[in-house]
Amino acid sequence: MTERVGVYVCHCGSNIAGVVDVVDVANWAAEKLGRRGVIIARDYKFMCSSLGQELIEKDIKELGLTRIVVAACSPHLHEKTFRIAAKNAGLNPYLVELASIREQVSWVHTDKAVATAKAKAVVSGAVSRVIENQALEEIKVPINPNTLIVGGGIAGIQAALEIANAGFHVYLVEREPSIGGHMSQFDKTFPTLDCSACILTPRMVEAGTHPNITLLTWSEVTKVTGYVGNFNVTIKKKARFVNEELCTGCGICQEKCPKKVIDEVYEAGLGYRKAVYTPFAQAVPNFPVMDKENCTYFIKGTCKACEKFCPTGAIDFKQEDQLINLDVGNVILATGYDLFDARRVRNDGYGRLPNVFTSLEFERLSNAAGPTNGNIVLRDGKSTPKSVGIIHCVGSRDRNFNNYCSVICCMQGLKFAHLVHERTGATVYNFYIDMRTAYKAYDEFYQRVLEEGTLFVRGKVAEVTDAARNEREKGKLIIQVEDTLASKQRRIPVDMVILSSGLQPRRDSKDVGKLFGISCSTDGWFTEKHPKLDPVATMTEGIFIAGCAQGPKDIPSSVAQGAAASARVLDKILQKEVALEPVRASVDKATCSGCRICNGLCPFNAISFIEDDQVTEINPALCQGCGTCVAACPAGAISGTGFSNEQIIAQIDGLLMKNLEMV
Amino acid sequence: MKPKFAMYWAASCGGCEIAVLNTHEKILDVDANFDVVFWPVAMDAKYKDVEAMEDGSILLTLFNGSIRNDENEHIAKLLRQKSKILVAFGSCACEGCIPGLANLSPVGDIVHTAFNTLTTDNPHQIYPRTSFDVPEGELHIPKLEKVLRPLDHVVDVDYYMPGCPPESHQIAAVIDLVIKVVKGEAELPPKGATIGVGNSTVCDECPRARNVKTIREFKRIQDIAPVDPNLCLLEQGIPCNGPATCSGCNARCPNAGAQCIGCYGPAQGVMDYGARLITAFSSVIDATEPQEIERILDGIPDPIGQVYRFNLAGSLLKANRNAFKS
Amino acid sequence: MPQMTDERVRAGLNREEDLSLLNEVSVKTAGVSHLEMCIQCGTCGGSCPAAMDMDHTPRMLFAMLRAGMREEVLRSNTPWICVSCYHCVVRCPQEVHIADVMYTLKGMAIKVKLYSDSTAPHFSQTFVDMVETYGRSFELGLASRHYLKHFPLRLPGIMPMGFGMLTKGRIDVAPRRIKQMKQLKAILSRAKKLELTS
Amino acid sequence: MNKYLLYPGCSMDSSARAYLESLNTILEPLDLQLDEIEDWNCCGATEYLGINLIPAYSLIARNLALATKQMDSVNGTGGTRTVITPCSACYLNLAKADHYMQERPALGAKVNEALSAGGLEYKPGTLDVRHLLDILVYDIGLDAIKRKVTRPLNGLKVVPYMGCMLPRPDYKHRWSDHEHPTELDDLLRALGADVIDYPLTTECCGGHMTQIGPETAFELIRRLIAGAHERGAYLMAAVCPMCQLNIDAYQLETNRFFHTHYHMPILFFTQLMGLAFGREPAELGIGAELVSARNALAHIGVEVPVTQEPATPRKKDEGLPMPRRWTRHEEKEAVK
Amino acid sequence: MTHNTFEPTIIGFTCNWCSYRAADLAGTARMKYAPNVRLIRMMCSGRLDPTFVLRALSEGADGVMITGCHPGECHYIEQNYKALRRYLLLKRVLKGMGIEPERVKLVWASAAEGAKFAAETTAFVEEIRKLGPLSWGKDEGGGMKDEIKNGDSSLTIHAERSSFEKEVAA
Repeated sequence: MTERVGVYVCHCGSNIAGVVDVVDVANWAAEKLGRRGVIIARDYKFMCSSLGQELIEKDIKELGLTRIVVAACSPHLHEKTFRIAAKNAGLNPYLVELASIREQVSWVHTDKAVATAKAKAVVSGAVSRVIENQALEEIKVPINPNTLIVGGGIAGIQAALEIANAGFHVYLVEREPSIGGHMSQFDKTFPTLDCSACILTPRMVEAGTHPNITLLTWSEVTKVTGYVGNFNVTIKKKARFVNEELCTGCGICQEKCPKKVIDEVYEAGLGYRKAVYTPFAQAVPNFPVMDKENCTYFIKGTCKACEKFCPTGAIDFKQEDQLINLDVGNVILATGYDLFDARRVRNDGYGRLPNVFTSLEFERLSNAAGPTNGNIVLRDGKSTPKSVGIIHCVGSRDRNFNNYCSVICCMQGLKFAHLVHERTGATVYNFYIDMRTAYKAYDEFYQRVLEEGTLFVRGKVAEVTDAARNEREKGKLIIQVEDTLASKQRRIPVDMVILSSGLQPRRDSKDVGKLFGISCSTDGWFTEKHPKLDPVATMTEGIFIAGCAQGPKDIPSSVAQGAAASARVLDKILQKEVALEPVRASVDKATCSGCRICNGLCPFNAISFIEDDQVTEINPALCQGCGTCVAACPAGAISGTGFSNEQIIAQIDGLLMKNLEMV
Repeated sequence: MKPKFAMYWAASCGGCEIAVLNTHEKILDVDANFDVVFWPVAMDAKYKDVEAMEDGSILLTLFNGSIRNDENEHIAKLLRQKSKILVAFGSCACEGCIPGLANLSPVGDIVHTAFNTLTTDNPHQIYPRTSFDVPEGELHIPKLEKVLRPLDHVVDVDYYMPGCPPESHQIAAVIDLVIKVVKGEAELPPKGATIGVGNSTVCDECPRARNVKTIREFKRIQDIAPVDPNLCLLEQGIPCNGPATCSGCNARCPNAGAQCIGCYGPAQGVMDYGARLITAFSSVIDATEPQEIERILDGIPDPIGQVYRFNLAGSLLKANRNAFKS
Repeated sequence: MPQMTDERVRAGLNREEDLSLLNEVSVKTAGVSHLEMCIQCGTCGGSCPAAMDMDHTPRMLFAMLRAGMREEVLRSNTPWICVSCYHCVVRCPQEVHIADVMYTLKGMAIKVKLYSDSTAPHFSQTFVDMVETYGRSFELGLASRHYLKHFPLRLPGIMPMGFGMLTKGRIDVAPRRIKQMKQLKAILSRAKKLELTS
Repeated sequence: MNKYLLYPGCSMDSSARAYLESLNTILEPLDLQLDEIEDWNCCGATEYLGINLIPAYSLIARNLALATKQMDSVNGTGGTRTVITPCSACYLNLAKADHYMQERPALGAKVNEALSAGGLEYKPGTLDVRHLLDILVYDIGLDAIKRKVTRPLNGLKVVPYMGCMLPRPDYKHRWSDHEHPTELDDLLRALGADVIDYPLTTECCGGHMTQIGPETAFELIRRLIAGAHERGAYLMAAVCPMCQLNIDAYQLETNRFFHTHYHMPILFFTQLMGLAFGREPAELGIGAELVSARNALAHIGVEVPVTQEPATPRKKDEGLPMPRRWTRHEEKEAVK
Repeated sequence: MTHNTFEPTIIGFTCNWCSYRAADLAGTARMKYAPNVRLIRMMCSGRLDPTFVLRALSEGADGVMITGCHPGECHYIEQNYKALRRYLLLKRVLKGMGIEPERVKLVWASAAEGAKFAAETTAFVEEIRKLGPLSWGKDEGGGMKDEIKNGDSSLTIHAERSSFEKEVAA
């Protein structure tokens, strides 16, 4: 049967028509591609508009079109739109092809003749290909209503509570001994100066006691298989050496433990903890964990003070790591951020000059529950600074480190200025490149800090040094900077420097992304499906992201994203089943020789070998449609729907305008 | 009147002709059922006799050999005109076969090699000419073309029967089929089909055990001792062409302890034989680092000869570019 | 990129209201200058050990470049004060090749003779003359020519130093020459021609 | 035998003769062979670049082109593919020409066109330009150097002075840091010296400003000398002829300018190596410095065992812990 | 631009998850690159059958660009390695066919690397331009059945001059 092809060339306003002569492309397609089956070619201002779609539907019905080519934007944007239009008109949606002449032509080229010629080639390729398309049906699979949330910071907690409250079960996995994340380390939150613990702790307790939430702290996901609706995850629950059934969280073990270690995580290296510890008083769950590396018993074989004093016999030195296997339908990754390591900015002196602190150190310093009980003091542990410099953009907006703006540092710097001022009365300088306080009530806070008398110097700090040039500088930290508003280099001696360090992706974000099959931006943040319209979904169906794992953000945004991700998950759960793209490989058993070349190629275990028949088989539910086996089969016995050999060869020929009837 | 039969030998070794004779008593069926009108190796006939025949008067022509010179081309066109069913018979006619490897060199180089290398005693540097005057008149020998072509590059072909040569039992089966068709007892396969073959690849008929393959090294068969007689040769690191080669030969070579070299050509529907082998061999390599992959690939010292031994002229790229440009 | 004609480039005095000055400097700078990427953060001005003697900080100079203030930029002493310590270069968050831009500006200023103090340009030129004559630098010749011209009053002050250097054998009294001076001259003369056509 | 090509630079024959003499004494003990590039010319210092672009780079590239002729064709990697320079300014110029000829192929093409007038050619990336200190620390190794020490410099309080053009811009990431590199510290420590933490180690010596803007230069020199003096140094160790010259020869003028009385000798690090290897001062060009190192060196040989004090003395338990020191591995990871 | 300037035609195979999105990103960011590459979307670089490359080269393409996710970042975990292996063997075969192996290039580009995609495309076009057309020569002798296509002259693409070229000319 000869196919009847309709070609629709979109102007996209001037987005395409400004560079490509769309009328010429449509006329050309009608004239030159006629013998390939094009019976109608039209151009239209906005094909994706309802009028544009109706145009196609009408032609399908009235002209009996059997194939549709829409030359417009990227298929990632509107393929679905036109497939639905075709479906509405009674045509199988997979008989539609998009020719991308916007992202790949009009937006990237400037010469009109060149762009028009390329658009014709792209249309020619799509027409050739669409003729080889086959009618396909979506594959429907049921959705497991359980959800896995990775990361128990504020974003993960929020998402977990939303889903649990809606009546579905959540597994909340956290790497550290307690949920709470970075927010639990903070003293005050900007711009309202709420006490961080006061607003966070109730949420943590709610998550810890919710009947629909299973907390898996001190645990990590190690393996993920399956696909949307049907993931199978393996979780490593690290040995706590504390029996959770017996432990009452009384804290005697910590008290009696003789081994003191610097707490690099919760106290940001500024305070101490024991070898057996709960990271902080309000930890959820409140069971301690034992740090095997530092525990005297594990090192020397004696001690066991904790065991001796534990009133319930909960200490269990024989505990081992446990692997837990779970079936879940959807996943939310809320794995958060790492603080930029300020030691990398050598000129700021962190790690070399004692009285240079990072933002997280300062949070602990100013926290009433912190190592100094909230006293803002120098590294000697007692002197109160008389002057403090707060440096913005440390490690951010800098091609030597991280290119991006870390979003929170300006507000954080202002918060620090306020706290220092309030608690010590010291003179405070803020060194900034640009003040970015664009959010509700943020600029008002800036005004307030100005009012308090904080000094602002516009200039990126060149260097913090202890090399004094004169008496005034002796014994101080000197901040050398160009005051760009005064156009003068200044050297400002202070007692304490606080670095408003930027945020960066978790060190293992690429590995985690790989584990869950999602990609990271070049910076390392998880990539969302669409930066504006789909910020919590990912390219992988059923995997969602929330909080700083997606990019730097403050607490309100993290909470909003956690809630948004949970809404997307609930939407999936309530649909009960999900339609999968019918892009699948299958084996023609008659022509399969059983050579087993393809057998080792599938990472999803969709390929199996039937010994009895000596042929290979592909499980369509496990197949992800990558097509590697199709390309590999030496007998040509494997075919792939949606991206068949015939389709691709036809597209190659079409793009090269092979066999084009020349007049 | 019996239907007419013809067979022709163009650029090829002649093995195909022997293979037909090798069908033993089946050859008598040919004689019984057909009137052999043109078969230079078996009987005397002149081109002008064929030229005089009515168009389409020969029912079946088995054309073996590829098109190397203008004479081959002339006869191919002539036989096409006179035949109802034209079969590309044997690997040369189907896809160029071993003579097709000459497409790796410009024709001048080939002639030079033939007439002026160590193995040739040609003290007077005599090279053939396409025409030569003798007292009796002007003599002609055929002119070599730039590249060798399979039959279907020159004329329309009805069926393909691969093999170097086609297996006798397959020839017999085809003869039986045609006889049945003549008698109205069977129908011809669709035009363009490959006949006298199985519907899968050599592995299908190979008795050796097969597993999931991971190759860390390719080796020539003579460099492996001992070769496991019961295990897939490819799994032993021997680049065996079986996985990509059309079945029909009963896995003759692997059965005899040698790797398949691919004379039966690609499986049906495959566009390029070499591409199938490229993808087959590279798919089972167990390495991810480019240097390591390259090291393993070094074990296939002659990639072209390995993947296109029988198919170069019929491949998508058809020849070395320098041969075309010459 | 706006087209620059040779005449306009050589005249060097045109005030451009667009980015042509910035672009010109970029094109004449050895590597990829990234000058257009400057965010005016002041890291360079803050880092500079000699900023106190500059009439514009490097940051300010780049703002002026962007504003097309050709004459003011070329007249600025900033490039001449630059000590090439590269502190600003490694710290610049936008990877602007500041030190190389300074070399470019010096070259441009010399071509149109726009500088307020001739000491530095003359020193450079004297040095280059020595190298072009001998293939090696010649400190005594350089210093004596330079000091006589620009710092005659400093001479008594540095005499003890010069004497010390001489007696301790740290100054050659005669220049050293390379063997293939002819070859070097050919290279430099070709290079100078290429410089003009670029 | 570690074989390298040597680009000495003009100063090594004149004002920094002591550098060359002392360098020559350490070659044999360290099994080093340096082949001088034949007929090398001046690199143009910081002057030529400020006048003409193409001629300046052609001037530099002539040296690179000459050096390729002396490359060992058999040993194509490392070894004689490496040009070493003892002068930081020469090092930067040579490295820079190689770098920019690659980064900007148009520049590379023009430079080669100029070179062709002299029958020469340089393919960027052919050579590896490195500084002497880099070779000693990373190729020869501190352990090998330590083994050759016969007269440890115990008690010699020295500030390591790297200067600016060596650690910056550091096109090939050779140094541990742009701001506070430790290579020179480590090397001097290997000689047994009492190395003082010197935050000014990569500050500028004033460069050519001593010639064209002396007041600017005097201030830079003052900062360095004052910094060394305040930290109790007996002398400074230099890795560059220009640094040594500015701090040594212009110290008197600087003192006069600021009405100060500093006496801060500065020696080349190779001179200190020679001493530690047991050579006599006279062989090492010691005495050629204008600010005499005699008193400073009097400390050597006097047996005064030195115990190192912690960098930041703190009372236990009272203060807050400092950030954990990076391990080498962590540091590398972080920079990656 | 003179009319006899050779403008290569290049077929690009892109992965749905990374390089095709990189191309989209280049578009969204309005980055300009050489217009000579025409893209085909596949689900994965692992889908790349060497036949596709041979087909493109035999049907008139002067070069083929294969793009996929960076090693270790494949959406399908590890299939890009398979593309890498095929590519390396394919290049060896092409070399034997008298075709410069540089006419086929494998580029890793993540979805975030629009700029890299644009730059690599332009660079590849320049490389192919230097190599000249993949001419099989006119086959006067007997002619091949499939006439080698020489391009529709009305569709000859005039590339914009790359910025690099401008720089050299400057």
